Amino acid sequence: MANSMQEKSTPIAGAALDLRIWEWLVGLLFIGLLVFVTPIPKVAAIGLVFAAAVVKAVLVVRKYMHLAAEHWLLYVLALTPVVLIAGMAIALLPDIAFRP
Amino acid sequence: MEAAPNIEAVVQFGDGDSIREIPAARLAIWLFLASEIMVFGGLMSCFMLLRIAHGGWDAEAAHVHWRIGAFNTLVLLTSSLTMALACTSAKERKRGTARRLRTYLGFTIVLGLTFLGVKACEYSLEFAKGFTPGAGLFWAFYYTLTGLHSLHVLAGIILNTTLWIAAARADLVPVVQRRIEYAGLYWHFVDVVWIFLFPLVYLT
Amino acid sequence: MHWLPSDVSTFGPSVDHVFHLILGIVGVWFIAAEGAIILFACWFRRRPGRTASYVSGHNLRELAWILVPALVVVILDFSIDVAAGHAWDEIKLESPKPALTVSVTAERFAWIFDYAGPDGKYGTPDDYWSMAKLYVPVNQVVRVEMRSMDVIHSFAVPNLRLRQDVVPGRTISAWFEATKPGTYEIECTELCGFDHYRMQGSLVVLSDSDYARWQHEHWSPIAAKPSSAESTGVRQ
Amino acid sequence: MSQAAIQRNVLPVEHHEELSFVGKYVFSTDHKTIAKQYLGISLFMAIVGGFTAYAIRWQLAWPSSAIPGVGTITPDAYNTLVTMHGTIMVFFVAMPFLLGVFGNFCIPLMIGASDMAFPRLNMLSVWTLLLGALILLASFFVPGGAAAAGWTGYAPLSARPDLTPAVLGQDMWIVALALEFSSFLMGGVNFITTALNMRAPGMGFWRVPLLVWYEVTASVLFLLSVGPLIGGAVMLLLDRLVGAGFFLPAKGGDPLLWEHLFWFFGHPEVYVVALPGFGIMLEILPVFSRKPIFAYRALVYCALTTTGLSLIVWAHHMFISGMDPRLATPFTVTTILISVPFAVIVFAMIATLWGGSIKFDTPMLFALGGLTSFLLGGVTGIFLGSAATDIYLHGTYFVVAHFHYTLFPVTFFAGFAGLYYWYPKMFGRLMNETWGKVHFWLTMAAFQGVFMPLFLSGIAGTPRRVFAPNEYSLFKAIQPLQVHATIAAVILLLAQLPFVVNFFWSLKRGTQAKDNPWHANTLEWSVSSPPPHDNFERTPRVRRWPYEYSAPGASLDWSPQAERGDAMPATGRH
Repeated sequence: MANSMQEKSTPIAGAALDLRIWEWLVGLLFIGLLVFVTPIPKVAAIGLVFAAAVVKAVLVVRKYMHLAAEHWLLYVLALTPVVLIAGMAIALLPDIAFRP
Repeated sequence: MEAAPNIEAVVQFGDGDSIREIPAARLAIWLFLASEIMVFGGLMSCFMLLRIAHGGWDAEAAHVHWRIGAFNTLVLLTSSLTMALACTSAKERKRGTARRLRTYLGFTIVLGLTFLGVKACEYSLEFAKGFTPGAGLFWAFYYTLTGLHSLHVLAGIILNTTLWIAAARADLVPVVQRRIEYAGLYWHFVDVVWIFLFPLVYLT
Repeated sequence: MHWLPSDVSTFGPSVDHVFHLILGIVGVWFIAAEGAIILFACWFRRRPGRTASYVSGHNLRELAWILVPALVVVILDFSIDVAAGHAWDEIKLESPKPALTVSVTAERFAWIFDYAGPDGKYGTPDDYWSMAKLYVPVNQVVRVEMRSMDVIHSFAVPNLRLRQDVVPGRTISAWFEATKPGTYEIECTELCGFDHYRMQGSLVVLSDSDYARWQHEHWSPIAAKPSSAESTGVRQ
Repeated sequence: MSQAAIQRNVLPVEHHEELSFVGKYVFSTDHKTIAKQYLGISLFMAIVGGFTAYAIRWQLAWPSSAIPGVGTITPDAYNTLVTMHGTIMVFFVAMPFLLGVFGNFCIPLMIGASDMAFPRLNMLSVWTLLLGALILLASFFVPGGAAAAGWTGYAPLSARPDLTPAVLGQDMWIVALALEFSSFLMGGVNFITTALNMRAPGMGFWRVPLLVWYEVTASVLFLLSVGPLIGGAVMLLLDRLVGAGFFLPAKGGDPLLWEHLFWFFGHPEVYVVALPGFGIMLEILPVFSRKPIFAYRALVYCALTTTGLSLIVWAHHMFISGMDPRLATPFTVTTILISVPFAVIVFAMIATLWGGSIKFDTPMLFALGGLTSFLLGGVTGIFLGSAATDIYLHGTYFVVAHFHYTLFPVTFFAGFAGLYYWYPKMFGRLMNETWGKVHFWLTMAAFQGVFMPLFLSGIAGTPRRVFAPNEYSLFKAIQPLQVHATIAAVILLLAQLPFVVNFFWSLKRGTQAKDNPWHANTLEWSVSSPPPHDNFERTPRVRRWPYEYSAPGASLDWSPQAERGDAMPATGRH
């Protein structure tokens, strides 16, 4: 049911779509590696590498795990923990990361 | 909010809440994955926080084999592709579906095993250099994070293998077609975890 | 209130004030709620020939019966937050300039207090250290810099309304100003193992003259020779 | 779901009697049997936990004397006792009792489902819990004894094998907790999926009984909060086994990290236990006051608000832990804000009594006892939630009294209320009323007698987890408070004997229960007592909300959810 909706919404679908997504993933992987090997400021490098990682994750989750075609509740289920973890990490910054 | 209930309408249209239309197993898997995100997310945040506290651990991080890690990432991404192809073929209702499904699942299993094999070699290389889990916080985190992830990969391989065996029996193919979606969700999640672990451990 | 131990610190009153503020607020609510439950239980007990009334609390008029009290609760909550916030800042955030700084080392199962001695420098021969007894002058701001050698301990002086965990790997400081000479109990209030309950010390608050005498008797008179190695005062 | 179907196909109802004892009671996938298995585990662990409580109390009252039935104990043994008492009571009594028993038994019945969504997963949960419980109990008998680092397991005390005698015991403690967590993760997934997915036709969200709402929100909360601690447990175990050093400053680790991970779960855990307890009380109050629950929807929103808020208050356990003092006030605000949803819940319960026709059967007595006792636990939380007073009260008996006044009422008062209330549905017979009332009044009186004195001794400053409070000059004078608490504690434990006798006696001799002995509306009362294997002969059609009592124009003063009837229009919006 999920996939049928997807087929309507996107021009390519099924195996072709899976393949296209994979091409993107590999491309992003190599972009990340490229950023890693090129001598640019560490902060910028980390930022770019993780940006690529986030895009990869979003692609996998939305297409391979077809969250793109799912009920809003599953979005909530997937995002709530991410938000919580981010909040916890931020709350812990002063104690653990920048401890006296 | 529910409108004034005309009982029969309610009975027919499931009270207008669409949530019960989500297949129970899919809902359960996503709930399970949510808790998994908290586990891995928690560990990763601990790693990042202590890493900041210790000024980056660049010296230690220089010792991990990022090329091997990159190769493993490629392996896992590809296994995600074969898994996705297996799920896609499971949805189509034409001849040879079962065969294609088994082929793709087989590839996924082999790629998963490759990942574990490569990881094992990597571990042995690091052990050889004396970088054991007790050799400092960075290595403790390295082994905890990648080890826990590898255990998840192993679980995924076992799950996929049971489906692969079941798919050989014509009478079980429908069951496999139904259940492979859930195995796929789990496998892709394990892939997503690695997508973040790789830069976190190898590229920073 | 007499059930709290006597208070001998400058910030004690603010803690006690918050305590009594909360006691007053929640006391009233507690008695009101319990009273309501008991009264209703008696009034509306089952009696022959009387049926219950149908009140579902679905229109705002009925809901008001619980929403208005809830709103009052919110307001009172914030009043507590403000009072508590002020007291907290006074005790834990705004530490005044100390007249005396003592380095406290918590070690299973003992408190060790290091004084820098006459020269005011640690790691010099004239350092003075005392086991389990913390001598301080009255009406002087004392700063304690606390370290732990092993596990988490907690430096607690009920009479000072002061408590601070001592975490290994960190130097955590606290301050207090004792207002009354006397000897007060120091406890460890974080489970630290076998003899946790015996990990006690005493805070000896001395009048200025007594403190001077104590200093004269115990602090070694030899002049501080400048030492290059300024240790942090941690006992190894 | 599919397993359930298969299950039904291979074991038609009439074959159940022929099933072997093992097949029927041991490896059962029936949620009702599994609920009874949880009941067995939790009550047995409650006996163990109660015994530790007895030993602790005796030691505190008469530190120099030998404990009858135990003998003289070392300070290490005392630390073991307090550690295991906390661990057992929170993780192996409160959770299985409130979630395992009532969640399993009530959720499918109340929403009109034939079983849980995943019966086999359900069976796996209970067996995982049992394994954890056995490992925890076994740790008492390994060399070095059981864990002795406090139920909070603060590092480094828990992270270094050389600091407590419990070397293997502490490892087993971690493993047992890991198993308990995974058990309730599986259970929680099952609860949530079942409640969202398997509601009978007509059972819209606004017709779901509050107990189901509260069990599900509790499960969601557990699911969202326990993850980091599972990671933390792995780290702690590695600290102990390979000296990884995550929490050891000597190796660059940080003890505060464990405290944060523990309390990020530890505080929500309180609500994971409290919400189901309140759910039970909220089910029982309307039935015995023959009135609709007051402000049903508000109560649902309160559960959701509490769930959300409880995830951002954890650091109030750490005000004086050495964490950044600037964090204290924000966490004070969020903490004290939780009093609002709980105040609304309490007000709604009180409002439900107003204008009712209240019958004081044992379940109602326990529900009211739970409410009145919890109130004190709730309000004393404000003292500890506000950073300034926490400086003074933290780590004293005030804390002990406070959390016993919150957890005991929701676990035992609400739990017993639920047990007396659903016992006829579980076992087909009613428990004896007279002995039930005796049980209640003794428990009520003794409970207050134990923990009231501890509030006073806490306000006086007595530190908790001390082997001998009379060793402190400051507290010698108030030692009588400890003695008082101990005498009351012994009475409290003895007061449970009437219950135990009543429970087993009623199994065989209790009066046969009709389908709906309390004249309640929820679906479980529309089937036989005990219900058949698949609960409902035919899927019920739900026609109204669960709290339609004394509806104007109705012929009876209750209107079961699935019954056609006159009371419908009165509550059109339900």
